[in-house]
Amino acid sequence: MTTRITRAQLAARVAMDIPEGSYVNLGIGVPTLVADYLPADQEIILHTENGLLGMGAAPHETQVDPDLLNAGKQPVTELPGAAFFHHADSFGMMRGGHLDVCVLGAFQVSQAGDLANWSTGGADAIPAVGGAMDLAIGAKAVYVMTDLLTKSGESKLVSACTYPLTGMACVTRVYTDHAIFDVRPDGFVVREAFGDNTVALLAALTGLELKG
Amino acid sequence: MTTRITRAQLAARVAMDIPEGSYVNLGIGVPTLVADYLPADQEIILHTENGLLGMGAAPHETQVDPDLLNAGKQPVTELPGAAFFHHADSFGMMRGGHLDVCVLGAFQVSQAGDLANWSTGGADAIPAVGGAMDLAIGAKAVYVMTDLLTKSGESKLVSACTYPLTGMACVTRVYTDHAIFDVRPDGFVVREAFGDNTVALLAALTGLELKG
Amino acid sequence: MIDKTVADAATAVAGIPDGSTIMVGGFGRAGQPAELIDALIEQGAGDLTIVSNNAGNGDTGLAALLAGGRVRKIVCSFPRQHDSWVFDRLYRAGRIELELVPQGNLAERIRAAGAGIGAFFSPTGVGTELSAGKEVREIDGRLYALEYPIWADFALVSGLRGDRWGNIVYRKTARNFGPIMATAAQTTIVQVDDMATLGALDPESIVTPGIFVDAVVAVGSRSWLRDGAFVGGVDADGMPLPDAAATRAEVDR
Amino acid sequence: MIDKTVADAATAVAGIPDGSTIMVGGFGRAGQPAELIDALIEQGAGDLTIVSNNAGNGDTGLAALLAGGRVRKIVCSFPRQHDSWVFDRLYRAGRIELELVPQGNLAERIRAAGAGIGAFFSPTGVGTELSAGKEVREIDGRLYALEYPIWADFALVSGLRGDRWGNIVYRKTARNFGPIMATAAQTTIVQVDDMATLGALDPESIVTPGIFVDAVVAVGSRSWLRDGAFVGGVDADGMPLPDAAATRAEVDR
Repeated sequence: MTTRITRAQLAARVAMDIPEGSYVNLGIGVPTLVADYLPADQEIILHTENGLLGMGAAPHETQVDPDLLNAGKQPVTELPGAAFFHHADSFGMMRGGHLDVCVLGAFQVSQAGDLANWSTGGADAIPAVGGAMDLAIGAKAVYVMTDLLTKSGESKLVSACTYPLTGMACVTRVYTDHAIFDVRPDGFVVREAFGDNTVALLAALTGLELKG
Repeated sequence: MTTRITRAQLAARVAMDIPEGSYVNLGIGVPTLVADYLPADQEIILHTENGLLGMGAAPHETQVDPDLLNAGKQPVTELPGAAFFHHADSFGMMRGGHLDVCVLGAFQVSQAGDLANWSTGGADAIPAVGGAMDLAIGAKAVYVMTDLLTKSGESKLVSACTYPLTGMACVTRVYTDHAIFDVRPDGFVVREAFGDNTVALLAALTGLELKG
Repeated sequence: MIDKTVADAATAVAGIPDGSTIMVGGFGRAGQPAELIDALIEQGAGDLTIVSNNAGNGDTGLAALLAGGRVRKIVCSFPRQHDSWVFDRLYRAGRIELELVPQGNLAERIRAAGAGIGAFFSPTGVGTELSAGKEVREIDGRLYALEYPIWADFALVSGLRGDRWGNIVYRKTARNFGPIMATAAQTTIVQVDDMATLGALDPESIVTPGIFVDAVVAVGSRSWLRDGAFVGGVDADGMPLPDAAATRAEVDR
Repeated sequence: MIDKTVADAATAVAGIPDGSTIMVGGFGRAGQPAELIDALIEQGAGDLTIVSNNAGNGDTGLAALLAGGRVRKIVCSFPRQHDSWVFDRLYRAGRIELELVPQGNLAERIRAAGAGIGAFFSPTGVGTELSAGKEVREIDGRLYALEYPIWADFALVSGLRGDRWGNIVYRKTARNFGPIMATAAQTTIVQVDDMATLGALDPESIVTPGIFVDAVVAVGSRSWLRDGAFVGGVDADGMPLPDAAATRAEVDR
């Protein structure tokens, strides 16, 4: 019987690994859930690439400020100590490696740490990359947060990505509903298997050789 | 008899060619004199590369602010409408061609518009370039302001610079005590000869073929 | 006297010819120069190349310009949004050209144009299809692709407040692409809520010095501000809440 | 709680080892982190590489560090000044290495380090001896030379005011190299006149966001300010005027 933790549990688990004082960018979508589990008594500074450090929670619906959005274009607030800056400065901050942690979603992560998360390569799809490629290379630690398997049961951890790449050799760690994997020079290492999950089980699910 | 105008007259003559609304950088030394002749009833905005647009005159000696200096490290003031910025932004402003006019001194200017003004190449000299090379390429029009001849009577307008270069093909116009010269693709053109000076006289003084 | 003030948005955009490359500030709707875009729609110039982070939302602003068939090509990072149906339709029909640029490369390429940088090596996008054909170089053990500046004929930018010298301050994340686009265009036109007296903007806090600005147009306060203070009562698109007053009263209790 | 405040300058620079590369802000004396430099002199680290626009003035600050034989190499644009006798003597004696960099290239190379740019093509210095040996390329009809980032282990910067998150604002042209150096060093130490409560600095006007800052030290008000307001009474080096009060009284009359 495999153990799968919920998305909320996964967000909480990621949050546990973010120490106080970290500068963190949470990618659009599932990674934004992590914000809800950052301990309220600790100061962790959130960056949004559209020009804000010190982002706070969503405002009350009557207090929505159209000039104060996150990267997903959702209304947010600013904390005391926040700072605004323009796009070149904001992406310089990322590209220059000043963020401690970036949490991203993924379609696939390869053993080499390659990330595919921006395009399924579908012929009819409207292409859009946004800040994905900058985020992928834009933090000291790049954490991916994802289900281990797709809805049709295929592993998102792969020997080589088949989807178009977002970044090469950029992922540090993968948080999945089954286990946490570190990306090491020699491939994936199971850092923490949830519940009764074993390295053997995870190897079977992913079809990869995994170190324990 | 050759006509030579004074340094003050030369500064005034340069100032005449700077239209209202111009953004101007006046190099260290003689070019700073130009500021005294800019018409008081016109708005011409002075840039100093250490991070200020809208520089004003020197303060009274009791009102010297050590945080408010020009590129020559002399105390200045700020005008209403001034803006401060950091060095990368300031030199981006220059390099990006946003200044209308830059006025510089020179050891030599060549027919090709090459400028030499930062080093005499002396073996014992302490080298120092500052913003000279950035200024040389950093304005829509680069005006040189200088005596035509050195103290020993050699022409500062030359066929090719013998002193170390500051910038290649960067000078637009040369204001000298004898005449004003434009730098054109085919060499120096006498734009305005002062007093009784003739193109022939200037050609004799410089040893160059000059167009009238 | 220098006075870059222009009477209205129509006057400000009057000189934009067919075939222009135009940078349009904004990240989604935040910082989008809505009044200038509306004036451009009215003005009629076509065959445009637009440089903007997104490709329009809903049926207004940039989306309306696109819908009018006025845009030949768009250079952006994220055209696809929940409400980008106008772009989506044109793109699928092959009626608009797209140059997709990672957002940070877009920002840095615009900055490079403004700062006189000939080209730069960026680590973003290396090994991806968006770097295909670009010169790749290893520097200090890391791979970089060579990226070139992006210039424009015009930039349309939205600021909070300006003065007659063209100095501009912005508001919160509506700052986004405005300050760099202002540096990268031949002609920069900025709409602001209102004009300040020269000297009234703090020289330490001016984000865009006037040297980058050619024209400033006051278009009136955004609806979520009153006397410069935030009063809320709108959604993220700036649309009035259905019953903002009632809801707010409830919150107050 | 994040608190980057450090008790004093000595504590702030305590961890700087021999052989470090240190960026030092300032343009002449404006924005020179005088108290941090004094603490570094006291601290004793040697074999240093200094990156700074100038190479010291008079016999204090950077000049005193040089005079103490603590600096192996200096990367700067303008070592020669009317009062740079310490550097001049060391340089003539062959006791200090000099990398001379045009000021704008110095600034842009520092920015490039902070912004993750691998290298960039600059038009400045092309065809001069300061570009000798550099890769030159023609782009769009103009010549550019390839310039690489400049990093440092430490940056010593002078700001006006900071908060415990490390957000910094500057004062007038003392801003100069501070904001870019703060981005380009492994460890950035900022001295400020005084600390503000978190949230008291205007988020629109913060020049250096705290992400770039590791330590902030309050060193007390510069002598030409009182309660944050300019009161004058010093020369351009910050030295008290011989008879400032008397002169000022005279002016008042």
